[in-house]
Amino acid sequence: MNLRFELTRFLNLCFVLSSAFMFWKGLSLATNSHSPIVVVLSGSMEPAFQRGDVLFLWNRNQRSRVGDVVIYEVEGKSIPIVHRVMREHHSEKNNKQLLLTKGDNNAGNDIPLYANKNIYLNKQSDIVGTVKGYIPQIGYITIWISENKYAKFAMMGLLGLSSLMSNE
Amino acid sequence: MSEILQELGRKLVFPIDFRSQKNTERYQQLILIAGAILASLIGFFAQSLLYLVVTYGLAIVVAMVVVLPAYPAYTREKLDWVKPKISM
Amino acid sequence: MSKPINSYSIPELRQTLDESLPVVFAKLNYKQSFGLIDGKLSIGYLIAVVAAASFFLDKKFAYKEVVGYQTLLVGAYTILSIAFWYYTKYVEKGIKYIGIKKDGNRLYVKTDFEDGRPEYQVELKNGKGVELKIALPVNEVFNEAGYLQNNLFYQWVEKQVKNLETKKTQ
Amino acid sequence: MFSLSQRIQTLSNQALTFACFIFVFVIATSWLQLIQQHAFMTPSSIDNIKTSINLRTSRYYGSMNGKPKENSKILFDLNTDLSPLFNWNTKQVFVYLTGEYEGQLRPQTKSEVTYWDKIITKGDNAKLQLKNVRSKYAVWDLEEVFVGRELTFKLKWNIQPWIGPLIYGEANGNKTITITSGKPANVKNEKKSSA
Repeated sequence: MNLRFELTRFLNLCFVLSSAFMFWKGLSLATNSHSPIVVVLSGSMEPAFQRGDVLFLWNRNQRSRVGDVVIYEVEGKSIPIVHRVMREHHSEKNNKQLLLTKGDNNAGNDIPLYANKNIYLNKQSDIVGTVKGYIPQIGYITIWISENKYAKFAMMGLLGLSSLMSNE
Repeated sequence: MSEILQELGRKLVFPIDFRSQKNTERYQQLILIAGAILASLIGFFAQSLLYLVVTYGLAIVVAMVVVLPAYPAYTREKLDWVKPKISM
Repeated sequence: MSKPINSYSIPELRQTLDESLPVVFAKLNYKQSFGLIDGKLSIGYLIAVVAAASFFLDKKFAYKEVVGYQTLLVGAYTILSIAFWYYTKYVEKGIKYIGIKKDGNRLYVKTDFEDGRPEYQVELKNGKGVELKIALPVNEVFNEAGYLQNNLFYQWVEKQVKNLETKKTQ
Repeated sequence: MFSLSQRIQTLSNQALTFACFIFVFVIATSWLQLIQQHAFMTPSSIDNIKTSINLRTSRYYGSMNGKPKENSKILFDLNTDLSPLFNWNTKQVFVYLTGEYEGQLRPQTKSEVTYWDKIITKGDNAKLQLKNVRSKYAVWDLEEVFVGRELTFKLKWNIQPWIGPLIYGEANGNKTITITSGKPANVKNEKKSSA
């Protein structure tokens, strides 16, 4: 009898944690991108995007267009890069598309950033998503948390406490 | 340690009476809706997102002042609770 | 009931009262039927298991390796969540306790609080469809420090159950 | 609402909910303003395009394995007024001049390349009257040879909003031109013929 109350309380805690995660997972499947919402970490796209801005991605498009702002990942580097497509070459026969990107705020193109001495990105394998929507600055919280270890602990503690204390 | 925390937690509750719980929620809703509409109109006609954000921010501050503190007026209605009895 | 609650918090009042219902009705010789709660818990934990599996796959494998499984899991999660919502809304319908007497008579107890009113709204219903709606002001069973006075609550419930019985005979 | 922490929680939840409604209002009205100002039908003219070719051997200019690559640059005139793209939700407009062309050895390969771009952050600066401007980028193709390709130049834009979706569009008026090796004499000839 008491066991059932404990189980109900624990279930509520599970729901709090799982609903957020499953929402994220569902969004990532819908957009076909492994991280459908990203926070801008560098200033290379200023003044369009500043550090802390939140971007919404979409990755179901077959091809990128010139002018699209894309997020790509370079082999061996952990941080994805947000830059604009300045050239595209695609074949009408297959799905292959080569892209050259550049940060609006950078003087030169991205060739020095690409892996394995490549001079192009491959749309199919390198692109995480195309930026479709934008919210300014609210992602700064996550930057602050990830770069400040005390903030990290405080945040975890706060989350834990509030989920334990809420009775609804 | 946990007892001190619990004691601290009890001090920080700032409860308000039942009627005020309902009322403050209503005030909060009214202030925020009015603030949101006003902010949208001011922002649109001034064509300025800054004005919009400032107006809505002010509405939130007003809502905080009205709703958050446990003013004496919000704690006036005390219920007559049963007298404690020694229970096993 | 060792822990005091905030006597001005409706969620805490609700939880304390709901959780003491089985104790009170056990004293009145009712045996609790766990069917509804168990149904709800099993759907709930199925949801939790699905979410945990998805989380585990996400941590262990790269996104592209497990897209298929993740789609299945997210689909299952969505369907189960809808089932859970349907269950609480149309099957459980706010019933907090089901008791069976030795003679096989059933008793359903629904409880609720209205916004901003310190009254425990109780709806009793027996197997023959006789209903009784009553409200219990919480200050009659809680003391200022936030302890539930079990004996007072028991007396009140006992009286209401008797009323229900007499209503039936009318 | 009984405790301070709960009041803070409901207040911030509700403030956020109404903020979302405000965002929708901002996005919708700014979109309507774009349509009302005919932003998607902005006229533009790209004239007087002169092309030139350089051979480069650096990886950063498209050269692979030390083989020289033809890099193309242009000079051009541009006239357009992009002020209809500016409203209260426009943070910046990114204008870019692109050339579209087909492959020579592999005609099924389509390409689009940027020659020039500009960031405009104020509506007052949105009227562009450029004369004899040099392209910002040296452009190479996948193939070795660029000379002789037929390029269609288009002026495109992207609105970066303060909040909401990124909006893309294209100005009316494009120009098709064939890339020449761009010796000075050639340029002179073109000038004569166009005069």
